Amino acid sequence: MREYLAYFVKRIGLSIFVLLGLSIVIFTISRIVPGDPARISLGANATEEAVELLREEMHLNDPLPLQYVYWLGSALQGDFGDSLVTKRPVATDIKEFLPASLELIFLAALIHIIFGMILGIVSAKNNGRWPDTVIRIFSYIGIAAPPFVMAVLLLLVFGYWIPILPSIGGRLTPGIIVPTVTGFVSIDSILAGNFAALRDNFAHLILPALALALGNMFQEARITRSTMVDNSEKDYILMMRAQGVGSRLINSKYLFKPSVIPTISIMALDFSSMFCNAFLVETIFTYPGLSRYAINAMLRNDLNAVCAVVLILGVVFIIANIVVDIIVSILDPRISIGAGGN
Amino acid sequence: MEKHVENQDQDIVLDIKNLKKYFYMPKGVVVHAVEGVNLQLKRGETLGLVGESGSGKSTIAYDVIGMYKPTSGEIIFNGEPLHPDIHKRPLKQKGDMQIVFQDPGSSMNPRATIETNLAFPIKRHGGLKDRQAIHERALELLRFVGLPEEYAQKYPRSIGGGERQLACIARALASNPKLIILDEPTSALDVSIQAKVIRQLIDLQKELNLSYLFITHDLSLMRNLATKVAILYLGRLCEIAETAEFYSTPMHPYTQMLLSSIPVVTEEEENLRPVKLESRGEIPNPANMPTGCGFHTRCSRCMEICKTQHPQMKEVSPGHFVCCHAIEGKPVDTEAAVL
Amino acid sequence: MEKNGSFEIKDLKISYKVFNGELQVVDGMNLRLNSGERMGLVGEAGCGKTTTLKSVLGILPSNAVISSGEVLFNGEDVLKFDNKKMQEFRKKNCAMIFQDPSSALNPIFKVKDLMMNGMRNSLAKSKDWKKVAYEKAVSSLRDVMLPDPERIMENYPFQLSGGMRQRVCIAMAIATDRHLLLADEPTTSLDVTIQEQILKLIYKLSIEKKLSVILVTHSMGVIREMTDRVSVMYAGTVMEVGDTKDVLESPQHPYTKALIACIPKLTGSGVAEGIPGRVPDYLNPPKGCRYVDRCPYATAICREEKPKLTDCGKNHQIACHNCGR
Amino acid sequence: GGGANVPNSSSSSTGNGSTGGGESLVRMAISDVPVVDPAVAITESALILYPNVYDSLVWPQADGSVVNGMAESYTASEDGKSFDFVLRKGILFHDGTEVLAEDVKYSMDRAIEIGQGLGFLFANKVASTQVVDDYTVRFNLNAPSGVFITSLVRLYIVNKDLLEANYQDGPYGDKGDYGMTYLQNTDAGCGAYEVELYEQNQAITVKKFADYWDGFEANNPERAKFMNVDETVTQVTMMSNRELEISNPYLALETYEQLDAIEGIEIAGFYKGDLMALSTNTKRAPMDCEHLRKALAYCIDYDTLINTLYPGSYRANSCVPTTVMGYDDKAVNVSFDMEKAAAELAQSKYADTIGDYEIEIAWVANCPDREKIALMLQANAAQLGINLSIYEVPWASIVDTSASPETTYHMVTVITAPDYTEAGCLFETCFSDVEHGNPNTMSWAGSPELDAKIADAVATLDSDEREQKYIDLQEEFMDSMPMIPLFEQRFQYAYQAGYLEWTIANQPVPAIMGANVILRDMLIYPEKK
Amino acid sequence: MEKIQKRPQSVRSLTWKKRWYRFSRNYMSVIGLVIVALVVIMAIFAKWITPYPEHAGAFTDFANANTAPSAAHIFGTDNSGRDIFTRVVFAFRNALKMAVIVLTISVPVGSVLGIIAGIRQGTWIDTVIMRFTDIFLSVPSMILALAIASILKPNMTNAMLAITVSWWPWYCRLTYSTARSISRENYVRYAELTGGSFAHIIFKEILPNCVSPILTKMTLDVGWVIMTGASLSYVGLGEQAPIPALGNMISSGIKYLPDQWWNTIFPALGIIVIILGFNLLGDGVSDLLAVEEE
Ligand SMILES: Nc1ncnc2c1ncn2[C@@H]1O[C@H](COP(=O)(O)OP(=O)(O)OP(=O)(O)O)[C@@H](O)[C@H]1O
Ligand SMILES: Nc1ncnc2c1ncn2[C@@H]1O[C@H](COP(=O)(O)OP(=O)(O)OP(=O)(O)O)[C@@H](O)[C@H]1O
Ligand SMILES: [Mg+2]
Ligand SMILES: [Mg+2]
Repeated sequence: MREYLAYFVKRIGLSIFVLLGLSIVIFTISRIVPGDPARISLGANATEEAVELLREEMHLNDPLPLQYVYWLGSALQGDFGDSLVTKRPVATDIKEFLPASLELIFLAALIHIIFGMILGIVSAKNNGRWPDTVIRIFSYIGIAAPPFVMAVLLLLVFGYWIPILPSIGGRLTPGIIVPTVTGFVSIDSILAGNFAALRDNFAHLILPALALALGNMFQEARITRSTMVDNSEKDYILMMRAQGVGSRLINSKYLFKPSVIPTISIMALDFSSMFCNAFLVETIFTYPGLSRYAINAMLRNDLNAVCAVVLILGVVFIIANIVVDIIVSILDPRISIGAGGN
Repeated sequence: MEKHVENQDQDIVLDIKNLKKYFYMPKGVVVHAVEGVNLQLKRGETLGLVGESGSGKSTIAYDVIGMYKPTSGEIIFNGEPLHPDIHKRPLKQKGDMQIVFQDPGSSMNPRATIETNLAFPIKRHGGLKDRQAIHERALELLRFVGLPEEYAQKYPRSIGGGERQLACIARALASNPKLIILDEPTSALDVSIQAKVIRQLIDLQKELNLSYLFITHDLSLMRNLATKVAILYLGRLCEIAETAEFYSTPMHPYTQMLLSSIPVVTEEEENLRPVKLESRGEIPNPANMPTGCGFHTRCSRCMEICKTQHPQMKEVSPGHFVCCHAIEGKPVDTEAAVL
Repeated sequence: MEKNGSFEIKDLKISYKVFNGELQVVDGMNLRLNSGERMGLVGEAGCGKTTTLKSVLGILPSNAVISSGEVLFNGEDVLKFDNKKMQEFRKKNCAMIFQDPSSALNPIFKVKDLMMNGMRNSLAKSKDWKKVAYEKAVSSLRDVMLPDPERIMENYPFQLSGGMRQRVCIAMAIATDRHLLLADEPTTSLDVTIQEQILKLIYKLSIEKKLSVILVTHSMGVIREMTDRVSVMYAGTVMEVGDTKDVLESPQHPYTKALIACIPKLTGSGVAEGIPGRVPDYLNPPKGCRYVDRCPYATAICREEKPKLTDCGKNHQIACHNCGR
Repeated sequence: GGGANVPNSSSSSTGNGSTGGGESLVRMAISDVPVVDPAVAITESALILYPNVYDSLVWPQADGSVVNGMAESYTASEDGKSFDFVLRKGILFHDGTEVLAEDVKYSMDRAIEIGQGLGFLFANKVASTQVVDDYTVRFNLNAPSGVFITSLVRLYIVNKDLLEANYQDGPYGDKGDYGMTYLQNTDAGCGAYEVELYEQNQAITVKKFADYWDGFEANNPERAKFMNVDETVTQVTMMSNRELEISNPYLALETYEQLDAIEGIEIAGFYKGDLMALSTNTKRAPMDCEHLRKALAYCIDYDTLINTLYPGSYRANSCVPTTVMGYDDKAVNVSFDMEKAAAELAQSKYADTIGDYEIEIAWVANCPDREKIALMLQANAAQLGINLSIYEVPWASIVDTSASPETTYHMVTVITAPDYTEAGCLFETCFSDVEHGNPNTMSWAGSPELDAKIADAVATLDSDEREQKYIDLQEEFMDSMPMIPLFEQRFQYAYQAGYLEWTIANQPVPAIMGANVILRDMLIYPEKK
Repeated sequence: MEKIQKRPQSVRSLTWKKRWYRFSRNYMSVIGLVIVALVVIMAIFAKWITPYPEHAGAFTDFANANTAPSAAHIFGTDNSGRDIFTRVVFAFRNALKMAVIVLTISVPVGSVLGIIAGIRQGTWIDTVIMRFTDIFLSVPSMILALAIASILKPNMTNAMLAITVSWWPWYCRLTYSTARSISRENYVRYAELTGGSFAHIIFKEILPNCVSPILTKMTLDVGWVIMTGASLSYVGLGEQAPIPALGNMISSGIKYLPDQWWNTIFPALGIIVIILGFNLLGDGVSDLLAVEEE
């Protein structure tokens, strides 16, 4: 336990350093571009006085390093300034949109992990036979189709041709209202005992989640398959078999566990790639998540929001990485978490 | 004494003086890999360094060659002290001293042909620039170690382990070295191939007047190869003697234990082995050294003093040194010893 | 099942399918072993020792093909066993010690888990099998002279030294009683002192429990100390087989002779030349005797025809056309 | 903060609104969800929302005039510098308090002081606002203005007491944030609808305000939901699933055809004074050459534009929409003629060097048809050796770049719409000499002389005289082509005609933004769904 | 001179023959190679093999807009009457151009930095390089690319710049770990002990051993760069009209779904095919470059 604590402290220390670096990079980029953030923020018709007022407030008349210090200072207090797009504090926006994105991405991750693993196992067990071939062909295509293309195709199929899913856009069908507690509609609707809402929420999530998950899912199936095939001829499996251990026990435990470690250790990367892809997928499905918010912010030069979102995503990924590392270290005793970077 | 040393200087290629090497691990653990070792190697001779796994054999070799910086102690090579930092050693010194590693798999660049692998020391130390000359020198070296010339264009992985080891020896010869450190060069090979490699080494030594620091754990092999044998246990020397003396009258309990454990093929050999000593336990962890004599935990002749005090090196007969409380002899000053 | 524990390999041929053809690795392997006997199997690296042993337990890699031959245990052909019988055979009759201890233990499970589940099937189905298994595991760890077995049970393989890992493997193989032990170079990675301890242990078991052992090794010395009989294998065939003493003292086959000459002796009699050449290319092995390219006595017939194992003394056979010359 | 989006009053409405079935709800796609503060936001979607949740003293009419709204009557002083308005009695804010002259004054002061949003319409004009009595308010202007009354259609009255009770920290001294935080997600108006649920960036739902002073018709929708739905695909899907009643007006022509083909969906077209034009940056080389601008104007195939790309729209020959008072049909006189274009180019000072320049033309993202205009111009201009590069730019970035002549794109496809229905409004917003640009001033054609003339025209009280001055002005400065007017656009909305009656569909509407999406003009028959 | 020139040549070609044999045994890699070869050839000769090369530039023909696939326009025409097949082929060309430029900049930069840090592991050089890399790796590359591209002016050059900035750290990390493990190999130690210079160790000992993972990743990355580029251009941050790019073709085509499906489907298939090709080839490349085993 103490090792874990020490590891946390070390990792968090490093992460803070990395985040500081990231904040400098992103802040600098955002402030050296031409354009007056105050004017951008207030829009075309605002009077000059109003703009000047805001400029003072944003410290735009100070030198850049000082601006950074001010910005960082308030960012640390959770104040990233106001968003141009929504006219609200960016922090409020993030608090609202991040759960939506996370909800979507968690569902996508669930699909990707579970079905990826199942497909991989099925494929490995049928190594060389037709289910394997079918899964592999699908994998090749699935991996090659970018999620936004996948999104368009899913929309075409389930939006027009076989319109079985209720609607696109939003997290719930208009009219269904669930009191906000956690910000995760699914959890909130469970808390409220409103299972109709849960179902509805799921119906809204499933297509974008699929669009996000499919590529990664096939990727995972491929990795799981190949590690399982490789590992099944390792001495340690042969040894088990030679001892007369039942093949079900071997497959489900001694072969499975070492084979999923590679998959799990790239999970943080998968998670981050899903966040990336969510940028377009949320836009296509008009899903009100952080990624869509971010892309709007980016397209509209909403610099406060861009900086904040990039930083927040940085934090999210650092957490994701730490979590994945811990899971891997629990699964794989060879990786001693105390040893840190070495 | 002083004079004596100077006289010998011409002849002594390598002189290791009170060498210590500690590894500082996380959480304050200190591994005493080498703990005050004195060794001397004369020109044209082979010093056999024997010990169990983890006893510090490779560490001594790496200290000499410059891969590790010794914690303390001095290494004199050809009469000049070696700088602990490899980057500060003169190029000539690097060429005069070569190493052959245990693992034939990783000692040559797998992406380059044998010739390309040989080309580097040829260029660097042979001073050759012309491609034709380098090519010819590479072929010459291969012939030298008894490999066919076609091997120059092969990749290391496509030839056998023994041949690869011979190629490594050829590479080591490229800089016309005085000393070759051989870190278990044959322990990964079959006996038949080992025989080939060892034969080649012996022939080369005669031809080129090379000195070998030969590391191994195979005492039978050592018998046929070394001029002098040193036994290492937990980073300390237990016994050093000329080969014949060493095998005819092994003194240290550990040496006896090792010799008695060797499986042998013929009856003659069996008769040469000391009386069967029950081998017990295994080598302790150098990070957690036992007090006193390192061997007392396994020694059948362990006395009280062994548990508290490390014995001093003693000369039992000329050139035969033993480090054991149970053995009588002339104590030797470890700081200035000539072993 | 009749329990005389006899074991025989007859004319076994195994090849590996690789991208550019078939490696005909084991080529007409023959081996006979009586109950309680210790048989040595020596040979250079890559001559098919491991392949032979793996075929007995049915754990060959997927690209291996057994093209002909029989493996008879108690008169039954193991190669024809169905899954269930094979499982039974593995559980009850045959154990194997793998060559490389660092890869034979699943790296992410504790020794405890590996040992107990390894035994699980061979133990009678009882409710407290866990307890029984644990106890058995601890005692067999103690048997292989590992200090503090309870602690080792809680360790992961990577936390043990090579020697300890090898002994864990051995402990797993001997934890439950079986009739046949296939020991594939059980001591190569060990120091001489430890090697001695382990070999003694196997010897003791073989005597006490009437365990038949096939001991694969490179080392003639080990053969001499451990075994009753020895088979000298070269490139997938047995070249010479006989009582250990006989073979070592008066080897008949040119290969055995050369091999023994290569062994450095404690007497200091110098180092031999080594056997010229290499193990043949298994893709296109020589048609006749596989040793032909390295044999100083090779004649025309050696190239043409495979020699058969023929008697050349009491309990002593060699496969050579020049037998007796 | 506005994290939780459950208004206190929603408990009564959630019960009956949980199924989509027979609800009296109008859902409309808009490009983003505005804040509900008329002194802050000025996006198109905001301008759709405001007339529904707020009310104004006067209401715009399709013919360009205004009629009394909240005002019972008004009088102007002789010099045209002071206006007295008498409020109707008994008008209630959504919180049930009565609208008084105080509130009108407060609304005007607030708009000016905040200076964002619609405040600019009044900022330099209104000198002071006086409360004469509870129901009478007086506006004093800096200069006489003939257009002031018309501009009051954009003064949305907010609830003074309510906002004062909700001040938070902010830069406006003792007024704190002036209630801006409060108005982010709720309203303080007295319009026919009140904000019920505000879902950040996603949707805003309004519901009928039962006590609205002007009352409702029987089938006016109970609720309306303005949803942030951009993507065409999504809109089409939702329309065909009857999850959306009204589309946004920026779909591609093909999409309207496709929607029209769906049973029950029809297209409503409006001319609301939206003039599609190419602004030309007259301060940036090489567009600073008048001949080049004219050459480009000759490169445009107007017939194709009107007939093929924007059917239903008509040709505009001026910088003023045809439906606005003061439009001059002869201000611009060009047609598609590559020869004339070549001739103009030959006169340009850049005639020889034009190939070295890259002329940027930006079109507003999410309006796919506008790309075609750019493509057409690009293809034709290429024949003259003029290199046009096309950028798809989000509106916000256009706003951003339009701050200075250096950063403004050479050409931008813009729609200019008046904030009130007179040419003078456009002159003021597009050509008055400002330091800081905005999307209306991307031509950078303003000058002090022009300013003076505009001011003079606008101050003219007599409307006929004013109109003549507008016409003269147009002819004078459109001669140098500071913008290339293309056509007046027919705005098209697909709507669920099967169960939604949009009473003003395809009828003339006031030529200001948002005037066509008035919920009280809609009748919904949920049972027909 | 001549003599030695020739001999290594023949050995090399033999090795390559063997490798090619290994590669061609995997028919998936061969399919990948065929796809990639076709795409590259189409891209290079786009001007000659497309029926309407002028449609890839400033061109409109509104009378022919949105016609379904036919003999004259096998993929149909888009909203401005341009031949979609032509535009897809030119989009391939632009996508490949982008991938090549991005990779030729980011691969050497990232690889060399990674190798230097890997060799000097544990020193301040390692710390500086790898922490700097960590900063870039702390945010997913596409988000970084989007953020940078959105701040800059939207065009191809800036999109490439943005992708490059977010791409090199991956190569840095790749070669770092390879270099770290290789620098413990005996042959590198030998070179060091025998007086090999820093440059010798980087370029002669370590780099050749990183080439295989780098090339494999590069081949795969061509696909991913193209995808990232397409994503950027989908949101309007890449190539600008009228220049065809796969992303902007899809994003403008999506507005015409489902009736004018050809506007979207063909560019979408284009992306899938091109990424598929490079993925398949990438698998083969690692086979092709695997070290010779006995
Ligand atoms: N770089 C290192 N860091 C930490 N400890 C080390 C290092 N190198 C060696 N040691 C430790 O020093 C001791 C001696 O190691 P060394 O490699 O010299 O033994 P050896 O006699 O060569 O053994 P072997 O026969 O297994 O090669 C061992 O306990 C080893 O764990
Ligand atoms: N799965 C496989 N595919 C292809 N060839 C194989 C495979 N396994 C082993 N071989 C080859 O078969 C030959 C015999 O291998 P085997 O492991 O049986 O030899 P061995 O006698 O046990 O050697 P060692 O002493 O090195 O353990 C070797 O040449 C080896 O390369
Ligand atoms: Mg060593
Ligand atoms: Mg083997």
